[in-house]
Amino acid sequence: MTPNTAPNRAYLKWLIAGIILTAAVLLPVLAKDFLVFQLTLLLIYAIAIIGLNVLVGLNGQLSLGHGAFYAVGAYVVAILIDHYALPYGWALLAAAAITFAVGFAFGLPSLRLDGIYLALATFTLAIALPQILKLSILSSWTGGVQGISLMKPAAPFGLPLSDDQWLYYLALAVTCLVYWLASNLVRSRTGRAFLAIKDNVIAAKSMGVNVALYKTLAFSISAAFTGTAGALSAIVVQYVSPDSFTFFLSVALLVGLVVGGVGSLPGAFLGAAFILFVPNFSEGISKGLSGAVYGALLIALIVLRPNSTSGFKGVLDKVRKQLSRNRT
Amino acid sequence: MSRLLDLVNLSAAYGATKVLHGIDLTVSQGTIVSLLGANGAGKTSTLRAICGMLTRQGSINFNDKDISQTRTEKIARLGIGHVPDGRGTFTLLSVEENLKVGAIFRKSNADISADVDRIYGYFPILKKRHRQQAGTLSGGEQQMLAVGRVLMAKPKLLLLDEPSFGLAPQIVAEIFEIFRLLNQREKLSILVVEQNANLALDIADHAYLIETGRIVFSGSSLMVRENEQIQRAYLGG
Amino acid sequence: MELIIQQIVAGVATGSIYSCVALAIVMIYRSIGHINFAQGEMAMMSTFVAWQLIQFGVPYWAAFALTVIISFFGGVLIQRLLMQRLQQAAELNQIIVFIGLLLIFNSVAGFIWDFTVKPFPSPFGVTPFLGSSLISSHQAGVVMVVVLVLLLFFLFFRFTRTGLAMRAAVNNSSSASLLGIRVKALEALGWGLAASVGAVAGMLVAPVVFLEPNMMAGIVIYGFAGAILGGLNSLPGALIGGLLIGILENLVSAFVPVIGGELKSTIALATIVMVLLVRPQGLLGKRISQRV
Amino acid sequence: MTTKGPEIDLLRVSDITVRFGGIVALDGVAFNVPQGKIVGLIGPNGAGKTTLFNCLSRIYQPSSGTIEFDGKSIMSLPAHKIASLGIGRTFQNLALFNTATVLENIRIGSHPRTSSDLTSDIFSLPGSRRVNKEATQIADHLISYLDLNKVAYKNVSDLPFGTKKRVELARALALSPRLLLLDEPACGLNHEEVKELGETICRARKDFDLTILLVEHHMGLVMGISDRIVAFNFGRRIAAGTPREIQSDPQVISAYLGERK
Amino acid sequence: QKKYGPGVTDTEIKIGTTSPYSGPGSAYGAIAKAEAAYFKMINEKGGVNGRKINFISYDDALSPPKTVEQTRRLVEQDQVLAVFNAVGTAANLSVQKYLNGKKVPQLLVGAGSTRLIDPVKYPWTIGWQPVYHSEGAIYGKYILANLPQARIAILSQNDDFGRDYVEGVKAALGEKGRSLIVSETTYEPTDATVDSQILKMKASNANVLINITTPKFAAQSIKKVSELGWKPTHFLTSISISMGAVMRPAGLENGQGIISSAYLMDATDDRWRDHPEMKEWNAFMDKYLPDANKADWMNVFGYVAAQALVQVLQQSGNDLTRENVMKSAASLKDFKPKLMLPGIQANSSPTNFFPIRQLQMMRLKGDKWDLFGPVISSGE
Ligand SMILES: Nc1ncnc2c1ncn2[C@@H]1O[C@H](COP(=O)(O)OP(=O)(O)OP(=O)(O)O)[C@@H](O)[C@H]1O
Ligand SMILES: Nc1ncnc2c1ncn2[C@@H]1O[C@H](COP(=O)(O)OP(=O)(O)OP(=O)(O)O)[C@@H](O)[C@H]1O
Ligand SMILES: CC(C)C[C@H](N)C(=O)O
Ligand SMILES: [Mg+2]
Ligand SMILES: [Mg+2]
Repeated sequence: MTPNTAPNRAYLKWLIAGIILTAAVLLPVLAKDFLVFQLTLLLIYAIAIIGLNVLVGLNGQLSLGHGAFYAVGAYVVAILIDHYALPYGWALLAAAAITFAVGFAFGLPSLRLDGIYLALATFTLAIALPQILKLSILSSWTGGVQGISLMKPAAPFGLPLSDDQWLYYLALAVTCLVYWLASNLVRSRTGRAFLAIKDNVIAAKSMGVNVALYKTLAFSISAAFTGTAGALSAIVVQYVSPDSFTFFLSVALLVGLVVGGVGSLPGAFLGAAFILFVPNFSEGISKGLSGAVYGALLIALIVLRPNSTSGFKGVLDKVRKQLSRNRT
Repeated sequence: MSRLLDLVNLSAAYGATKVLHGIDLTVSQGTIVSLLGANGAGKTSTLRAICGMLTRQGSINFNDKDISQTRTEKIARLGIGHVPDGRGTFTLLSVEENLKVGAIFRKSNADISADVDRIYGYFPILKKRHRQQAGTLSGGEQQMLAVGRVLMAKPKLLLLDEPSFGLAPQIVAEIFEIFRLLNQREKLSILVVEQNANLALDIADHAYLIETGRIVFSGSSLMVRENEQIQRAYLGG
Repeated sequence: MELIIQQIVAGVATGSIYSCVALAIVMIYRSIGHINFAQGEMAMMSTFVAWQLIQFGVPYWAAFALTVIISFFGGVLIQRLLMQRLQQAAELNQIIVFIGLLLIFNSVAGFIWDFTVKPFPSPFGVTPFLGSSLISSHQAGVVMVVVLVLLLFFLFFRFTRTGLAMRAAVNNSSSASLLGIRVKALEALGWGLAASVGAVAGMLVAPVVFLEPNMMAGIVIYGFAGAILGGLNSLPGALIGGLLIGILENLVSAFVPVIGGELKSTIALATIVMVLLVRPQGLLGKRISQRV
Repeated sequence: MTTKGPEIDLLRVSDITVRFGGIVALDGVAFNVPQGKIVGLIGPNGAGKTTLFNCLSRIYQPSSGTIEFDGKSIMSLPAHKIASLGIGRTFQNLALFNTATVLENIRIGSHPRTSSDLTSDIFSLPGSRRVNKEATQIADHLISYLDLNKVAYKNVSDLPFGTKKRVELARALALSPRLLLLDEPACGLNHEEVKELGETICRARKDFDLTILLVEHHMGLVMGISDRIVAFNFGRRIAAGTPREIQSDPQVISAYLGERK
Repeated sequence: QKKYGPGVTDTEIKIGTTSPYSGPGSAYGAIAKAEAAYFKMINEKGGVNGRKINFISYDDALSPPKTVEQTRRLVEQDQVLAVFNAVGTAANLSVQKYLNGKKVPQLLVGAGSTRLIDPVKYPWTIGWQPVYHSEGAIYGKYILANLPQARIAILSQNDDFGRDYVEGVKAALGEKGRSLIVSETTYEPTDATVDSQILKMKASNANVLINITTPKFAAQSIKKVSELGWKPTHFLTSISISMGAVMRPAGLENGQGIISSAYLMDATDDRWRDHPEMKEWNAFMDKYLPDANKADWMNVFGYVAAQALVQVLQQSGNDLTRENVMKSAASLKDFKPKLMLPGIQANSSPTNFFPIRQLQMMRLKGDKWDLFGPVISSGE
């Protein structure tokens, strides 16, 4: 993606952002708790997808295993709260830090792999994690196959909010933070290095980009964002178990990414909405064939796209092209 | 002389962006025609349009057969060979396999291996590298391979998009000599796009000048050489 | 010691199944340049077709042949209706489409034939092979078939012009069509062939694991791993890769203390990744060197 | 030590050998590039010119030999350190960042010249903003310097070949190199464009006080602007000297230029 | 004296469930479908005390986060009176705190994990099927009593369901009995085969195999065991005893002598073909689930569970508050739904939230399960 386009688009951007944000803030007041809860999940998925986007969209590395980072984040929070009664605020921070480290540790070996080979490595991670979580020798921590259930935190300093509303605002705050960080990244020197690596590794090297360093960084940041999402999910869903983080979660995140548009930050919300609501929708159409309906919708969405860049990205690119035409 | 290739009011576009606006161009049987023009004028696009690689309007006659609706692979099999801009190497195949792909629709294996040797005769370095993964060849070597590959198909009409691209002076001279001989001996007709206009005009009977998708001048090579505007722009007269 | 031998033999037996799938995967990779994540479910679907035919009273071999043919056209159909439109779509989009196909096949199969396991006959029977009860005549037969199929495709790609054309088309479609190669037709052919190999794989797998819509889920993972371990562009690699994984997995579960049983697939896959770190192109894969 | 003057060699290449399997792409070549000069590097196709460039940018590891830049060996450096030494290059078959605009490509070029850490970038601290501004200034300057204003916001993939080459040049200049490696910059350009290119190169040498190593098959250009010329054949150095000397060198003529010129 | 909780009117009672209609657990989706069909039948017969059961089920793909979302949809959006017989232990655990917090009955859960049930801590969660733990115990006791020379190998699925069985077996074996276990292995539901596990167990030359697997792997292992020519005393769990879905696919000849236990009649066992309740069930299937596969034991599982719910609602009369429904669920007296084995009854009380505690042991003989011994009730 090209962050610096015609400057005259900047204020427009802010305007739209402002409107959306106020809407987001007012929503819980009007909506029922259940909807609020669903929207909270939407925000959480959006964060996870933004995380995946940092790796795939900005840096061009493929991951079929991001569900694993999501799971690590969730379990870190669950264990810290359940075993050490840590306040969930701190638990969240810890989760972010730990998943960052995990991402780094995993990013290092991945340096030698790319394309389908990296896909297999990350895929392995997705398969492995639930099994590790089940390990009987760890079950005193992880709760083994039973998982861990948590209590919902109530709104602090006697704020007049229901638990769901409070968690929504918490998630919203984190979302805004992550979104802000991600967009800073995109238009920073680091972001440019990511892009260079994505487009042409050899050229990137010759332009002085430390490929190893930036690839690993991309992995760490990506993992940290996705891990934070997982951490939030543990608090909101109040339950973690190996079954919660199967390979299908990783697939869902990837689907969300592509549907929303690879490389597009706003697209993350579209993608999140898709993976959250479309399954319910297709179930409504047919219980027996819900999977088929979902798959068909997915394919239709991709096929009916005129150009290869999907989701919001397609639209944004067009806008961008227009604007750049106007100036020439 | 009969007209082998005849473009009448040919327009073409990449998706939405139109780049050719009504080209008229003729290659007579057994002649060499050169297409001159500045960077971005539409030379490559013209050759691509002939081969159906972009959306076309107007008529394209090859051997008195309209091919303006025909698909690329069909056109190729009618006998139009195309040395594409950017060489089009099969990077994962070996050098020799690249040549064999060129001859994929020819019957006799004997003839094919004979022609492979012929190409190696033209470009000894390719023989040295015959088992190498073609993607690792040097730029010039890949250009030689592109020319060799298309010759393997034994086309009636040869479309050359900057055949001298990245070639050493000596080789450049050699391949143009080869084209001249093929044209004389085997009556191979050629439409050549070449930045080094001098070279092109040396072997061409006829030349066209294209600017932003339109033919702005055409005539015999001699006439073109006389035109001082062209001299300044393309021949450094 | 004796157990080691046993586990290795058993590993070969299971591995032969992985090889089957791996072969189908390599096949499609060779002909469209992508890994088809729906391969397993396609194979499962084909196997159900065969099962249905047998239920209708068609004799085994007839059903086998029919299924291979039907699957071929099924594959062609997918290319014609779907993949053709996605030729220049981004790789990720293609992956997503494959996932979509996977979901569709799985849920349709469940809808039509439900999720109870169904026995599927083996053409080779299940008598002990060479007196060893460790590997049944069926599994021996599987290895044989895999080797046979492998040989056929090896010859096809090496020595037929179509094979060469296919490799060219995958490598550089535009310049292939400039030489008169029908790229789309070849891609359709590739899908057809891959679907057929998949069908064979499915029909050989089913007697061991029983037929049901999720039959392939567990196997296809190792199929992919096997294909990649062997080297995606190498057909013999698929065989070796598949077998190695089968053996590896068994040895791990049998001999790694404590966690061996619970983590056998994890350890197996992790080992493969280690191998790839040392040899990124896979065991028999040809090194593709980039240059500028 | 960037004191001007022909006597200092900015680049010293001594008996570099590169093998690919059986092929010997470079066979003990040696030559020097004096500070501030333009040295032309010519030779038949497959002589090893680009391979040498790839050794200089540490993409290929020679099996023997040493390369010294500014008196220090670069043989132990990773590829990405080369740019920060001040060695910039263009590629024979274009290696642009195709999903990005012209401006963005050039800003990336300034990477080694600027520095920023993850925290300041991700939190968009003043440091990061300063770096962005700096990168943009550099890019804007080069865009007008190489007359790319019209296409600044275009995606590089939509540009005609000649323009792409100019973008690559701009990107290489963005890291303010002391040594510039140009691999067939004139290839694909017509007569007039080659003339302009020649002028641009000479102008750039003055304005950015560059030393230039130029690989080119366009004799008009090499002979026109090079101070010295080195000729390769089959990975060996067959001649070195002034353009005049080279043009009349029998070996060069038979191996490269050809009789009828 | 009519008292209604949420989702209840004079004409209908809203009941909800979550069920894996998609994803890897799809096999269990059949349970809710059978239940829906049963309620349809009840409604056509006039419903429960004149009120029709409005049965709402949502897909949770057996994924806890989805279960939470869908359960909240049921409770907060659809305002169901109670959640009923959701399948899977993890699924039920994931919503247990929520439902108990909101005082919504979590009726007759569709999983046999002991951890789910605790009348004191979770007064709104009551079980149904025999817990895996006590079934395991039954086999343990049987071995102690009848197979003194046993060298036991245990194969179990690596999830709650497997773990519970194993713990049950061990509990029954006790300290000394535990030393009889010579080999213990697990498999993942995602594994391709269990061949290597079985080899390993055979190599431990065990003479008793306790086979704690779901139907597919049960069929696989029965076949493999006989292929290997291994002849242990073979125990199988009650969720994998279907003639049609396990034994016949595995090959009856391979399964001879296998010991298991049951609390339901097997629709695919000829023994019951002419039993009036089975005839009734067949008629029901033909009318309300014509496309379903009668060999699928889930259809019986759902049919029986559905009867239990109807019983609970009937007992509640016109006081259909959540409290009272919970109370009647906790006061089943010798309730014998159709297709439950003769002699087995469901009983519950404020202190006993395990309604079915009895099992009938049986042995495969020819093409029938031979019931033997008395109906065993577990101590819990
Ligand atoms: N793939 C493409 N998509 C859109 N526009 C294109 C594409 N390729 C070329 N163009 C445009 O079409 C016009 C003609 O391009 P073309 O390549 O035919 O010129 P040319 O004469 O071959 O120039 P060159 O000397 O660079 O080869 C140019 O303006 C170019 O920008
Ligand atoms: N990665 C590689 N693997 C195998 N051979 C290679 C590789 N890279 C280069 N070669 C061979 O080494 C020789 C030198 O290649 P190089 O690209 O340096 O030639 P060059 O002088 O740049 O030629 P040109 O003028 O055509 O660009 C060529 O014959 C090429 O085939
Ligand atoms: C009876 C079945 C629903 C058991 C299921 N395997 C469970 O998770 O408990
Ligand atoms: Mg061109
Ligand atoms: Mg070169």
